[in-house]
Amino acid sequence: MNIQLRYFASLREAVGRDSETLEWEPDASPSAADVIERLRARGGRWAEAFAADNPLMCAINQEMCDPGQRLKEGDELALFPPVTGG
Amino acid sequence: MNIQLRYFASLREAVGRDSETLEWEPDASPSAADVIERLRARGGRWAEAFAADNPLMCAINQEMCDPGQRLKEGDELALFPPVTGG
Amino acid sequence: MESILVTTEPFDPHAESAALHARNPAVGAVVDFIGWMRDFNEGDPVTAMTLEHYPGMTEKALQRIVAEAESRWDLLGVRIVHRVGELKPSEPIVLVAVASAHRGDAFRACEFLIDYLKTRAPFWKKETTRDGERWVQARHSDRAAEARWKEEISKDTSQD
Amino acid sequence: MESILVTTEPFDPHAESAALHARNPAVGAVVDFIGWMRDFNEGDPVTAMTLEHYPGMTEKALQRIVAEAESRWDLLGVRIVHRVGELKPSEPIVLVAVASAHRGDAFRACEFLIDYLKTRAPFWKKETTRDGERWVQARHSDRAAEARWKEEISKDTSQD
Repeated sequence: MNIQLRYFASLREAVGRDSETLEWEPDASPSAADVIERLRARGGRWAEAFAADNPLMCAINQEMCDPGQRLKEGDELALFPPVTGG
Repeated sequence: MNIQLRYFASLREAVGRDSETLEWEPDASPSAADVIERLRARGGRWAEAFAADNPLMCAINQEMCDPGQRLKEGDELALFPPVTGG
Repeated sequence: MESILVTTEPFDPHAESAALHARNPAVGAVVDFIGWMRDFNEGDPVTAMTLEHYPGMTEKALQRIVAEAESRWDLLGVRIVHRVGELKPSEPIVLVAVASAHRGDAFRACEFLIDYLKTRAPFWKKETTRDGERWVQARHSDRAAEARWKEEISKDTSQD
Repeated sequence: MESILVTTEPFDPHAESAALHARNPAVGAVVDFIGWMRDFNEGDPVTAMTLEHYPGMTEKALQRIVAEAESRWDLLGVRIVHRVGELKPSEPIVLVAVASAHRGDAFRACEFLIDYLKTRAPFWKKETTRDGERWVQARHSDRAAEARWKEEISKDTSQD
Protein backbone atom coordinates (compact mmCIF):
# COMPACT_ATOMS: atom_id res chain seq x y z
CA MET A 1 0.00 0.00 0.00
CA ASN A 2 1.01 3.63 -0.55
CA ILE A 3 1.03 6.46 1.97
CA GLN A 4 1.34 10.08 0.85
CA LEU A 5 3.70 11.92 3.19
CA ARG A 6 3.94 15.69 3.61
CA TYR A 7 6.42 17.67 5.70
CA PHE A 8 6.08 21.28 6.83
CA ALA A 9 8.13 24.11 8.28
CA SER A 10 11.30 23.20 10.23
CA LEU A 11 10.66 19.50 9.66
CA ARG A 12 10.44 20.03 5.90
CA GLU A 13 13.79 21.83 6.00
CA ALA A 14 15.34 19.17 8.26
CA VAL A 15 14.47 16.25 5.94
CA GLY A 16 15.14 18.25 2.77
CA ARG A 17 11.84 17.56 1.01
CA ASP A 18 8.19 18.57 1.25
CA SER A 19 6.53 15.30 0.23
CA GLU A 20 7.07 11.70 -0.82
CA THR A 21 5.17 8.48 -1.38
CA LEU A 22 6.00 5.77 1.13
CA GLU A 23 5.44 2.12 0.26
CA TRP A 24 4.22 -0.15 3.03
CA GLU A 25 3.50 -3.88 3.22
CA PRO A 26 0.05 -4.68 1.73
CA ASP A 27 -2.82 -5.39 4.16
CA ALA A 28 -0.99 -3.66 7.01
CA SER A 29 -2.58 -0.70 8.76
CA PRO A 30 0.35 1.15 10.29
CA SER A 31 -0.22 3.94 12.79
CA ALA A 32 1.27 7.40 12.30
CA ALA A 33 3.75 6.44 15.04
CA ASP A 34 4.79 3.34 13.04
CA VAL A 35 5.50 5.54 10.03
CA ILE A 36 7.52 7.98 12.12
CA GLU A 37 9.51 5.04 13.54
CA ARG A 38 10.40 3.84 10.04
CA LEU A 39 11.41 7.37 8.94
CA ARG A 40 13.62 7.69 12.01
CA ALA A 41 15.30 4.37 11.11
CA ARG A 42 16.62 5.95 7.90
CA GLY A 43 19.32 7.43 10.11
CA GLY A 44 21.30 10.65 9.53
CA ARG A 45 19.16 13.76 9.13
CA TRP A 46 16.05 11.57 9.46
CA ALA A 47 17.09 10.22 12.85
CA GLU A 48 17.78 13.78 13.95
CA ALA A 49 14.53 15.26 12.58
CA PHE A 50 12.45 12.55 14.25
CA ALA A 51 14.40 12.34 17.52
CA ALA A 52 12.07 11.34 20.34
CA ASP A 53 12.49 14.67 22.17
CA ASN A 54 11.48 16.71 19.09
CA PRO A 55 7.85 17.77 19.58
CA LEU A 56 5.81 16.75 16.54
CA MET A 57 2.21 17.01 15.39
CA CYS A 58 0.50 14.92 12.73
CA ALA A 59 -2.59 15.06 10.54
CA ILE A 60 -4.26 12.34 8.49
CA ASN A 61 -6.17 13.59 5.45
CA GLN A 62 -5.90 17.15 6.78
CA GLU A 63 -7.36 16.40 10.22
CA MET A 64 -5.18 16.57 13.33
CA CYS A 65 -4.58 13.04 14.64
CA ASP A 66 -3.10 11.13 17.56
CA PRO A 67 0.10 9.22 16.76
CA GLY A 68 -1.78 5.97 17.41
CA GLN A 69 -4.28 6.58 14.61
CA ARG A 70 -4.03 4.02 11.78
CA LEU A 71 -3.60 4.64 8.06
CA LYS A 72 -5.15 3.00 5.03
CA GLU A 73 -4.20 2.88 1.35
CA GLY A 74 -3.90 6.32 -0.21
CA ASP A 75 -4.12 8.30 3.05
CA GLU A 76 -2.20 11.57 3.32
CA LEU A 77 -0.10 11.79 6.48
CA ALA A 78 1.32 15.23 7.28
CA LEU A 79 4.08 15.65 9.85
CA PHE A 80 5.05 19.02 11.30
CA PRO A 81 6.29 20.87 14.38
CA PRO A 82 3.80 22.50 16.80
CA VAL A 83 1.91 25.27 15.02
CA THR A 84 2.73 28.95 15.60
CA GLY A 85 0.17 30.98 13.64
CA GLY A 86 -2.04 33.82 14.80
CA MET B 1 -24.75 75.75 54.32
CA ASN B 2 -25.44 75.30 50.59
CA ILE B 3 -25.48 72.07 48.63
CA GLN B 4 -25.43 72.11 44.83
CA LEU B 5 -27.86 69.49 43.53
CA ARG B 6 -27.87 68.02 40.03
CA TYR B 7 -30.38 65.62 38.50
CA PHE B 8 -29.88 63.46 35.40
CA ALA B 9 -31.84 61.39 32.92
CA SER B 10 -35.24 60.02 34.02
CA LEU B 11 -34.83 61.60 37.47
CA ARG B 12 -34.22 65.01 35.87
CA GLU B 13 -37.42 64.62 33.88
CA ALA B 14 -39.38 63.35 36.89
CA VAL B 15 -38.49 66.35 39.10
CA GLY B 16 -38.72 68.83 36.23
CA ARG B 17 -35.33 70.49 36.71
CA ASP B 18 -31.65 69.73 36.17
CA SER B 19 -30.13 71.53 39.17
CA GLU B 20 -30.85 73.61 42.24
CA THR B 21 -29.15 74.95 45.34
CA LEU B 22 -30.43 73.42 48.56
CA GLU B 23 -30.05 75.28 51.86
CA TRP B 24 -29.26 73.22 54.93
CA GLU B 25 -28.84 74.05 58.61
CA PRO B 26 -25.35 75.51 59.28
CA ASP B 27 -22.77 73.20 60.92
CA ALA B 28 -24.72 70.09 59.89
CA SER B 29 -23.09 67.44 57.73
CA PRO B 30 -26.00 65.64 56.12
CA SER B 31 -25.48 62.41 54.24
CA ALA B 32 -26.64 61.96 50.65
CA ALA B 33 -29.44 59.81 52.11
CA ASP B 34 -30.51 62.70 54.39
CA VAL B 35 -30.78 64.97 51.37
CA ILE B 36 -32.80 62.39 49.44
CA GLU B 37 -35.13 62.03 52.43
CA ARG B 38 -35.77 65.77 52.50
CA LEU B 39 -36.42 65.87 48.74
CA ARG B 40 -38.88 62.99 49.08
CA ALA B 41 -40.69 64.92 51.83
CA ARG B 42 -41.59 67.63 49.29
CA GLY B 43 -44.36 65.25 48.23
CA GLY B 44 -46.06 65.00 44.82
CA ARG B 45 -43.67 64.36 41.94
CA TRP B 46 -40.76 64.44 44.42
CA ALA B 47 -42.20 61.68 46.58
CA GLU B 48 -42.74 59.65 43.41
CA ALA B 49 -39.28 60.31 41.94
CA PHE B 50 -37.55 59.37 45.19
CA ALA B 51 -39.83 56.43 46.11
CA ALA B 52 -37.86 53.87 48.09
CA ASP B 53 -38.18 51.18 45.40
CA ASN B 54 -36.74 53.45 42.69
CA PRO B 55 -33.10 52.45 42.20
CA LEU B 56 -30.86 55.51 42.52
CA MET B 57 -27.15 56.29 42.29
CA CYS B 58 -25.37 59.32 43.70
CA ALA B 59 -22.08 61.14 43.23
CA ILE B 60 -20.43 63.79 45.41
CA ASN B 61 -18.16 66.20 43.53
CA GLN B 62 -18.29 63.90 40.49
CA GLU B 63 -17.23 60.74 42.32
CA MET B 64 -19.68 57.87 42.84
CA CYS B 65 -20.63 57.70 46.54
CA ASP B 66 -22.53 55.58 49.03
CA PRO B 67 -25.78 57.11 50.30
CA GLY B 68 -24.21 57.28 53.77
CA GLN B 69 -21.41 59.63 52.64
CA ARG B 70 -21.59 63.09 54.25
CA LEU B 71 -21.62 66.47 52.54
CA LYS B 72 -19.91 69.74 53.40
CA GLU B 73 -20.50 73.36 52.38
CA GLY B 74 -20.43 73.85 48.61
CA ASP B 75 -20.35 70.16 47.69
CA GLU B 76 -22.04 69.08 44.47
CA LEU B 77 -24.41 66.16 44.97
CA ALA B 78 -25.64 64.48 41.78
CA LEU B 79 -28.60 62.09 41.83
CA PHE B 80 -29.45 59.80 38.93
CA PRO B 81 -30.83 56.40 37.91
CA PRO B 82 -28.45 53.44 37.30
CA VAL B 83 -26.21 54.21 34.34
CA THR B 84 -26.80 52.63 30.92
CA GLY B 85 -23.94 53.73 28.65
CA GLY B 86 -21.64 51.64 26.51
CA MET C 1 -3.73 61.55 21.46
CA GLU C 2 -5.66 61.59 24.73
CA SER C 3 -6.85 58.12 25.59
CA ILE C 4 -10.44 59.23 26.30
CA LEU C 5 -12.86 61.10 24.07
CA VAL C 6 -16.53 61.91 24.68
CA THR C 7 -18.03 63.33 21.53
CA THR C 8 -21.33 64.51 20.05
CA GLU C 9 -19.97 63.80 16.55
CA PRO C 10 -20.07 60.44 14.75
CA PHE C 11 -16.68 58.70 14.94
CA ASP C 12 -14.90 55.87 13.12
CA PRO C 13 -14.02 53.16 15.65
CA HIS C 14 -11.77 51.40 13.15
CA ALA C 15 -9.68 54.50 12.46
CA GLU C 16 -9.34 55.01 16.22
CA SER C 17 -8.11 51.45 16.73
CA ALA C 18 -5.73 51.73 13.77
CA ALA C 19 -4.22 54.90 15.26
CA LEU C 20 -3.64 53.13 18.57
CA HIS C 21 -1.52 50.48 16.88
CA ALA C 22 0.21 52.75 14.39
CA ARG C 23 2.11 54.62 17.09
CA ASN C 24 3.92 51.57 18.44
CA PRO C 25 5.54 48.69 16.48
CA ALA C 26 5.96 46.74 19.76
CA VAL C 27 2.21 46.16 19.78
CA GLY C 28 1.48 42.51 19.05
CA ALA C 29 -2.18 42.34 20.03
CA VAL C 30 -5.10 44.74 19.82
CA VAL C 31 -8.52 43.87 21.18
CA ASP C 32 -11.41 46.18 20.24
CA PHE C 33 -14.87 46.26 21.68
CA ILE C 34 -17.30 48.22 19.53
CA GLY C 35 -20.82 48.81 20.81
CA TRP C 36 -23.18 49.54 17.91
CA MET C 37 -26.65 51.01 18.11
CA ARG C 38 -29.13 48.25 17.30
CA ASP C 39 -32.34 48.83 15.37
CA PHE C 40 -34.25 46.67 17.86
CA ASN C 41 -34.40 46.48 21.67
CA GLU C 42 -36.67 44.72 24.18
CA GLY C 43 -38.83 43.49 21.31
CA ASP C 44 -39.41 46.88 19.63
CA PRO C 45 -37.92 48.58 16.56
CA VAL C 46 -35.78 51.55 17.64
CA THR C 47 -35.45 54.50 15.26
CA ALA C 48 -33.26 56.89 17.27
CA MET C 49 -31.36 57.23 20.51
CA THR C 50 -30.22 60.09 22.72
CA LEU C 51 -27.29 59.65 25.07
CA GLU C 52 -27.19 61.94 28.09
CA HIS C 53 -24.09 62.19 30.27
CA TYR C 54 -22.63 64.14 33.19
CA PRO C 55 -19.91 66.34 31.68
CA GLY C 56 -16.82 66.43 33.85
CA MET C 57 -17.70 63.36 35.87
CA THR C 58 -17.78 61.25 32.70
CA GLU C 59 -14.16 61.97 31.87
CA LYS C 60 -13.07 61.51 35.50
CA ALA C 61 -14.85 58.17 35.78
CA LEU C 62 -13.32 56.90 32.53
CA GLN C 63 -9.83 58.06 33.50
CA ARG C 64 -10.13 56.25 36.81
CA ILE C 65 -11.22 53.03 35.06
CA VAL C 66 -8.34 53.27 32.57
CA ALA C 67 -5.83 53.85 35.40
CA GLU C 68 -7.18 50.78 37.19
CA ALA C 69 -6.78 48.65 34.03
CA GLU C 70 -3.24 49.96 33.47
CA SER C 71 -2.29 49.02 37.02
CA ARG C 72 -3.61 45.47 36.62
CA TRP C 73 -2.31 44.50 33.16
CA ASP C 74 0.69 45.23 30.93
CA LEU C 75 -0.77 47.57 28.34
CA LEU C 76 0.82 49.55 25.52
CA GLY C 77 -2.18 51.76 24.83
CA VAL C 78 -5.87 52.33 25.57
CA ARG C 79 -8.40 54.32 23.59
CA ILE C 80 -11.99 54.90 24.70
CA VAL C 81 -14.41 56.91 22.57
CA HIS C 82 -18.02 57.34 23.69
CA ARG C 83 -20.72 59.06 21.68
CA VAL C 84 -23.25 61.37 23.37
CA GLY C 85 -26.23 63.31 22.01
CA GLU C 86 -28.42 61.99 19.18
CA LEU C 87 -27.62 58.73 17.37
CA LYS C 88 -29.15 56.73 14.56
CA PRO C 89 -29.26 52.92 14.22
CA SER C 90 -26.02 51.28 13.04
CA GLU C 91 -23.89 54.13 14.39
CA PRO C 92 -21.15 53.24 16.86
CA ILE C 93 -21.89 54.14 20.49
CA VAL C 94 -18.59 53.20 22.09
CA LEU C 95 -15.12 51.93 21.26
CA VAL C 96 -12.79 50.38 23.82
CA ALA C 97 -9.46 49.51 22.16
CA VAL C 98 -6.55 48.00 24.08
CA ALA C 99 -3.05 47.37 22.75
CA SER C 100 -0.56 45.03 24.39
CA ALA C 101 2.47 42.91 23.56
CA HIS C 102 0.42 39.72 24.04
CA ARG C 103 -3.24 38.91 23.74
CA GLY C 104 -4.21 37.73 27.24
CA ASP C 105 -3.71 41.14 28.82
CA ALA C 106 -5.49 42.88 25.95
CA PHE C 107 -8.58 40.63 26.24
CA ARG C 108 -8.77 40.93 30.03
CA ALA C 109 -8.31 44.71 30.08
CA CYS C 110 -10.77 45.37 27.23
CA GLU C 111 -13.56 43.39 28.86
CA PHE C 112 -12.82 44.90 32.29
CA LEU C 113 -13.00 48.41 30.81
CA ILE C 114 -16.36 47.94 29.10
CA ASP C 115 -17.83 46.09 32.10
CA TYR C 116 -16.85 48.95 34.40
CA LEU C 117 -17.90 51.62 31.93
CA LYS C 118 -21.38 50.05 31.76
CA THR C 119 -21.91 50.29 35.52
CA ARG C 120 -19.68 53.18 36.71
CA ALA C 121 -19.64 55.86 33.98
CA PRO C 122 -22.49 58.39 34.01
CA PHE C 123 -24.20 57.81 30.65
CA TRP C 124 -27.92 57.26 30.11
CA LYS C 125 -29.65 56.03 26.97
CA LYS C 126 -33.10 57.11 25.84
CA GLU C 127 -34.52 55.38 22.79
CA THR C 128 -37.29 56.30 20.37
CA THR C 129 -39.74 53.58 19.39
CA ARG C 130 -43.07 53.91 17.56
CA ASP C 131 -44.71 54.35 20.99
CA GLY C 132 -42.52 57.35 21.81
CA GLU C 133 -39.40 57.84 23.88
CA ARG C 134 -38.29 55.64 26.80
CA TRP C 135 -35.25 55.43 29.06
CA VAL C 136 -33.24 52.24 28.73
CA GLN C 137 -33.24 50.25 31.98
CA ALA C 138 -30.01 49.03 33.56
CA ARG C 139 -29.42 45.32 32.95
CA HIS C 140 -28.81 42.88 35.80
CA SER C 141 -26.26 41.09 33.60
CA ASP C 142 -24.14 44.28 33.56
CA ARG C 143 -24.05 44.33 37.36
CA ALA C 144 -23.11 40.67 37.40
CA ALA C 145 -20.32 41.32 34.87
CA GLU C 146 -18.87 44.07 37.06
CA ALA C 147 -19.18 41.92 40.22
CA ARG C 148 -17.13 39.18 38.56
CA TRP C 149 -14.08 41.49 38.43
CA LYS C 150 -14.40 42.28 42.13
CA GLU C 151 -14.23 38.56 42.90
CA GLU C 152 -11.13 38.34 40.72
CA ILE C 153 -9.55 41.27 42.55
CA SER C 154 -10.09 39.63 45.94
CA LYS C 155 -8.74 36.36 44.52
CA ASP C 156 -5.64 38.19 43.23
CA THR C 157 -5.12 39.77 46.64
CA SER C 158 -5.51 36.55 48.60
CA GLN C 159 -2.93 34.87 46.35
CA ASP C 160 -0.28 37.55 46.92
CA MET D 1 -18.64 37.03 2.24
CA GLU D 2 -17.03 33.77 3.29
CA SER D 3 -16.19 33.87 6.96
CA ILE D 4 -12.61 32.63 6.46
CA LEU D 5 -9.86 34.03 4.27
CA VAL D 6 -6.21 32.95 4.02
CA THR D 7 -4.32 35.43 1.90
CA THR D 8 -0.81 36.26 0.67
CA GLU D 9 -1.87 39.92 0.20
CA PRO D 10 -1.83 42.60 2.90
CA PHE D 11 -5.34 43.17 4.29
CA ASP D 12 -7.12 45.87 6.28
CA PRO D 13 -8.44 44.31 9.50
CA HIS D 14 -10.56 47.37 10.25
CA ALA D 15 -12.34 47.27 6.90
CA GLU D 16 -13.02 43.55 7.47
CA SER D 17 -14.54 44.21 10.89
CA ALA D 18 -16.61 47.12 9.54
CA ALA D 19 -18.01 44.86 6.81
CA LEU D 20 -19.03 42.28 9.39
CA HIS D 21 -21.16 44.83 11.22
CA ALA D 22 -22.48 46.65 8.17
CA ARG D 23 -24.48 43.67 6.98
CA ASN D 24 -26.61 43.39 10.10
CA PRO D 25 -28.24 46.23 12.11
CA ALA D 26 -29.13 43.72 14.88
CA VAL D 27 -25.44 43.59 15.81
CA GLY D 28 -24.92 45.32 19.15
CA ALA D 29 -21.39 44.18 19.94
CA VAL D 30 -18.30 43.47 17.89
CA VAL D 31 -15.08 42.19 19.44
CA ASP D 32 -11.97 42.20 17.25
CA PHE D 33 -8.67 40.55 17.92
CA ILE D 34 -5.91 41.85 15.67
CA GLY D 35 -2.51 40.20 15.78
CA TRP D 36 0.18 42.57 14.50
CA MET D 37 3.69 41.69 13.47
CA ARG D 38 6.05 43.08 16.10
CA ASP D 39 9.48 44.49 15.31
CA PHE D 40 10.97 42.61 18.26
CA ASN D 41 10.72 39.02 19.56
CA GLU D 42 12.61 36.97 22.15
CA GLY D 43 14.97 39.89 22.71
CA ASP D 44 15.93 40.48 19.06
CA PRO D 45 14.88 43.01 16.43
CA VAL D 46 12.86 41.27 13.70
CA THR D 47 12.97 42.69 10.18
CA ALA D 48 10.76 40.25 8.26
CA MET D 49 8.57 37.19 8.69
CA THR D 50 7.43 34.33 6.48
CA LEU D 51 4.25 32.44 7.30
CA GLU D 52 4.03 28.90 5.95
CA HIS D 53 0.75 26.97 6.04
CA TYR D 54 -0.86 23.73 4.88
CA PRO D 55 -3.25 24.72 2.09
CA GLY D 56 -6.51 22.83 2.34
CA MET D 57 -6.05 21.77 5.91
CA THR D 58 -5.82 25.40 7.05
CA GLU D 59 -9.29 26.25 5.77
CA LYS D 60 -10.76 23.00 7.16
CA ALA D 61 -9.23 23.58 10.59
CA LEU D 62 -10.52 27.17 10.73
CA GLN D 63 -14.01 26.17 9.56
CA ARG D 64 -14.15 23.53 12.27
CA ILE D 65 -13.11 26.05 14.93
CA VAL D 66 -15.73 28.57 13.73
CA ALA D 67 -18.45 25.89 13.74
CA GLU D 68 -17.49 24.98 17.31
CA ALA D 69 -17.73 28.64 18.41
CA GLU D 70 -21.09 29.06 16.66
CA SER D 71 -22.45 26.02 18.49
CA ARG D 72 -21.33 27.33 21.89
CA TRP D 73 -22.36 31.02 21.70
CA ASP D 74 -25.09 33.14 20.08
CA LEU D 75 -23.22 34.82 17.25
CA LEU D 76 -24.39 37.03 14.39
CA GLY D 77 -21.17 36.82 12.37
CA VAL D 78 -17.56 35.69 12.39
CA ARG D 79 -14.72 36.81 10.17
CA ILE D 80 -11.21 35.33 10.28
CA VAL D 81 -8.47 36.60 7.97
CA HIS D 82 -4.97 35.14 8.23
CA ARG D 83 -1.98 36.34 6.27
CA VAL D 84 0.54 33.87 4.79
CA GLY D 85 3.78 34.37 2.85
CA GLU D 86 6.12 37.29 3.50
CA LEU D 87 5.28 40.03 5.99
CA LYS D 88 6.93 43.19 7.25
CA PRO D 89 6.82 44.63 10.78
CA SER D 90 3.60 46.47 11.72
CA GLU D 91 1.56 44.52 9.17
CA PRO D 92 -1.48 42.62 10.45
CA ILE D 93 -1.04 38.84 10.73
CA VAL D 94 -4.52 37.84 11.76
CA LEU D 95 -7.98 39.26 12.41
CA VAL D 96 -10.64 37.44 14.40
CA ALA D 97 -13.84 39.52 14.44
CA VAL D 98 -17.03 38.34 16.15
CA ALA D 99 -20.43 40.05 16.04
CA SER D 100 -23.21 39.33 18.49
CA ALA D 101 -26.31 40.96 19.98
CA HIS D 102 -24.54 41.28 23.36
CA ARG D 103 -20.94 41.56 24.40
CA GLY D 104 -20.39 38.51 26.63
CA ASP D 105 -20.81 36.04 23.77
CA ALA D 106 -18.63 38.14 21.46
CA PHE D 107 -15.75 38.30 23.97
CA ARG D 108 -15.91 34.58 24.81
CA ALA D 109 -16.09 33.47 21.18
CA CYS D 110 -13.33 35.80 19.96
CA GLU D 111 -10.84 34.64 22.58
CA PHE D 112 -11.81 30.97 22.05
CA LEU D 113 -11.25 31.33 18.29
CA ILE D 114 -7.78 32.87 18.57
CA ASP D 115 -6.73 30.44 21.34
CA TYR D 116 -7.73 27.47 19.18
CA LEU D 117 -6.28 28.96 16.01
CA LYS D 118 -2.93 29.33 17.79
CA THR D 119 -2.73 25.62 18.69
CA ARG D 120 -4.86 23.82 16.07
CA ALA D 121 -4.46 25.63 12.74
CA PRO D 122 -1.45 24.64 10.58
CA PHE D 123 0.52 27.89 10.35
CA TRP D 124 4.24 28.28 11.06
CA LYS D 125 6.17 31.52 11.51
CA LYS D 126 9.77 32.02 10.47
CA GLU D 127 11.36 35.31 11.38
CA THR D 128 14.40 37.16 10.09
CA THR D 129 16.78 38.72 12.63
CA ARG D 130 20.27 40.11 12.12
CA ASP D 131 21.59 36.58 12.82
CA GLY D 132 19.53 35.11 9.99
CA GLU D 133 16.27 33.19 9.85
CA ARG D 134 14.73 31.16 12.66
CA TRP D 135 11.47 29.29 13.20
CA VAL D 136 9.31 30.69 15.97
CA GLN D 137 8.85 28.16 18.77
CA ALA D 138 5.40 27.24 20.09
CA ARG D 139 4.61 28.95 23.39
CA HIS D 140 3.56 27.02 26.47
CA SER D 141 1.14 29.85 27.31
CA ASP D 142 -0.75 29.11 24.07
CA ARG D 143 -1.21 25.48 25.09
CA ALA D 144 -2.38 26.60 28.51
CA ALA D 145 -4.86 29.01 26.90
CA GLU D 146 -6.33 26.21 24.79
CA ALA D 147 -6.47 23.81 27.75
CA ARG D 148 -8.53 26.35 29.69
CA TRP D 149 -11.38 26.01 27.17
CA LYS D 150 -11.37 22.23 27.50
CA GLU D 151 -11.88 22.58 31.24
CA GLU D 152 -14.75 24.94 30.54
CA ILE D 153 -16.29 22.44 28.14
CA SER D 154 -16.17 19.65 30.71
CA LYS D 155 -17.59 22.03 33.32
CA ASP D 156 -20.43 22.95 30.93
CA THR D 157 -21.16 19.28 30.36
CA SER D 158 -21.15 18.32 34.01
CA GLN D 159 -23.61 21.12 34.79
CA ASP D 160 -26.13 19.95 32.17
